[in-house]
Amino acid sequence: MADKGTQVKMEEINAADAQPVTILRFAGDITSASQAAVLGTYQGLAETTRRILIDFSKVEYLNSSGIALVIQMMIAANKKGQVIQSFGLTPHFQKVFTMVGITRYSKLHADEATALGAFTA
Amino acid sequence: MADKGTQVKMEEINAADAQPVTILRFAGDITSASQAAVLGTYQGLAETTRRILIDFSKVEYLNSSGIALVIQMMIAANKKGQVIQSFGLTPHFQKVFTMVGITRYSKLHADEATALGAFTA
Amino acid sequence: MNEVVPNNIELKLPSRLGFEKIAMNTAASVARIMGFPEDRIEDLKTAIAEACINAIEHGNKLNEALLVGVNLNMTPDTLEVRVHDTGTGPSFPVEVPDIDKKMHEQQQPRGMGIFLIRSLVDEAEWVSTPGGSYARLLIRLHPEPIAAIEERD
Amino acid sequence: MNEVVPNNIELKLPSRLGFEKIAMNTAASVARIMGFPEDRIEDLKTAIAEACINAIEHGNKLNEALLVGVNLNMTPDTLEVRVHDTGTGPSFPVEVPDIDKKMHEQQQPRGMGIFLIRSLVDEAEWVSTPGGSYARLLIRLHPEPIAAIEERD
Ligand SMILES: Nc1ncnc2c1ncn2[C@@H]1O[C@H](COP(=O)(O)OP(=O)(O)O)[C@@H](O)[C@H]1O
Ligand SMILES: Nc1ncnc2c1ncn2[C@@H]1O[C@H](COP(=O)(O)OP(=O)(O)O)[C@@H](O)[C@H]1O
Repeated sequence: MADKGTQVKMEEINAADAQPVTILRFAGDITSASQAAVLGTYQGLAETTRRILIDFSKVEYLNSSGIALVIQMMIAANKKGQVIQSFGLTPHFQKVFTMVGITRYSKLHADEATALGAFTA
Repeated sequence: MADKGTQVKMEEINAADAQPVTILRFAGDITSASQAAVLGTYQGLAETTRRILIDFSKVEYLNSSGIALVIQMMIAANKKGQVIQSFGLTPHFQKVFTMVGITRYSKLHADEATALGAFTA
Repeated sequence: MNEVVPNNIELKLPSRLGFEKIAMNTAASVARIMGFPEDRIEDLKTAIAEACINAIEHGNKLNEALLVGVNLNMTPDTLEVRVHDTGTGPSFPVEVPDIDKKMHEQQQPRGMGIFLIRSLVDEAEWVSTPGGSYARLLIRLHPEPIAAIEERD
Repeated sequence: MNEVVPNNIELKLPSRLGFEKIAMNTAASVARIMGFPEDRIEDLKTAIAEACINAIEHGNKLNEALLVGVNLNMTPDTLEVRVHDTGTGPSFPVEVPDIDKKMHEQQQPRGMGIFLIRSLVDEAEWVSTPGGSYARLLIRLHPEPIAAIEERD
């Protein structure tokens, strides 16, 4: 009886200034069951990682426990001086992230290009 | 407590051979509550109507009572020598229409252009 | 963990046409959690909608004060759905829909629900009980592959 | 037609994390039939999911043999949802989430469910009863327009 769970794909690209950006593309659900997919994936990133782009566009269901994992990732990134940009949240979850205050620490962008551009702005 | 119900839009266009085609674009649900939208709309068509194109692409929910209304429209059209082509059914409802045998009396096309072309083929 | 009904989901609806969509979407959600492919979920949705419509219309005779009960029972390999009403159930045999007869007005245009249910699920049966009747539908997560069936020929 | 519960829909789920999605989709289906706009349905979905997660996790302590009951009551203007568990309910006040505290690890990252429920629905309350506890959420089909509220200032 297996739910699709959380899927995550990692990609490395370069921003306009030729500096690398690590993209984490999430799909499926982000819930309390997503610890490994969110924090495990984050912890597996190279120590040299400075820029992280989160793609939420394929996420179907997100709850407060999932948002807590995103916050934990943001805390860890903050400590290492990494910058996180994200995009692809539905208008509803943009609203929820704003209610919770996440937007004060990481901007939500309309699309991938804008989010990527924000690293070099 | 109002459901969106059945919506229907009527359009008149000309096929490649310059003969008129009446398009009925359904949206929402087609159920036992759709009698007026399906049969009423059909009965309101001009007596001169020879070709009817049914657009199912915006239909969200279709049940056996709704399919029965489509069959009633086909019976009436058959009597008047009118030709019906249709398109826009999801793969699931293409299967259902095929199970029920409707496809033996009215072809289901992949898209509007193909369905329109079938009048002059 | 516990053998007592932990895989049973229950839904109760007043007998109002249109409410079959609620049962349909509840069941779709359960089937999605179980990992059924989307085309199979579509089959299940139509089958459950038709069973609910029959329960509302024929079983409970559109009396909104009578409830339709939908039971969803999950096993690792199957989803079994029971749609309960307070009536006596269909009397078999029911006429099989015949599109030629329908088009020639030798058969009423309706009468496709039971046929569709039977065509769309892996098992279907109708059971009358002292307190009412129910349709039992079952879909399998791993249906016997066609090759295995062909080999038996 | 009949005054007795014809507008009440009931759903019962085993207490398993993930099953809140079933309640969420059942409620969304009801709200859609009632004519709620899609953004309001999204609000309701998140609120109900959070209430169910709390009922599963805190109320029924993840014991799958205990059921979560979801009652959906429709009136012409409102949808009222009660999410029942067998626990004693939250003890108020609950800490309001503060992102600055969370980011500085002065508050645990979790603890946003009740805050989100309150923010997303028109009314929310938590009630303890002898047999358990429930969260009661209400959304209005025609909420008082902002202009009307501003006029009162
Ligand atoms: N739950 C039920 N209770 C009583 N009779 C039923 C029930 N379901 C089906 N029937 C009977 O079986 C017949 C065939 O049902 P169905 O194939 O669904 O077509 P339709 O509902 O369009 O008539 C119905 O007309 C009805 O007489
Ligand atoms: N149904 C419930 N039964 C018992 N306690 C609850 C219930 N719902 C919430 N609580 C309590 O309220 C606290 C805050 O809940 P919430 O804001 O949803 O955040 P979280 O569940 O992430 O802790 C929970 O930690 C729990 O102690």
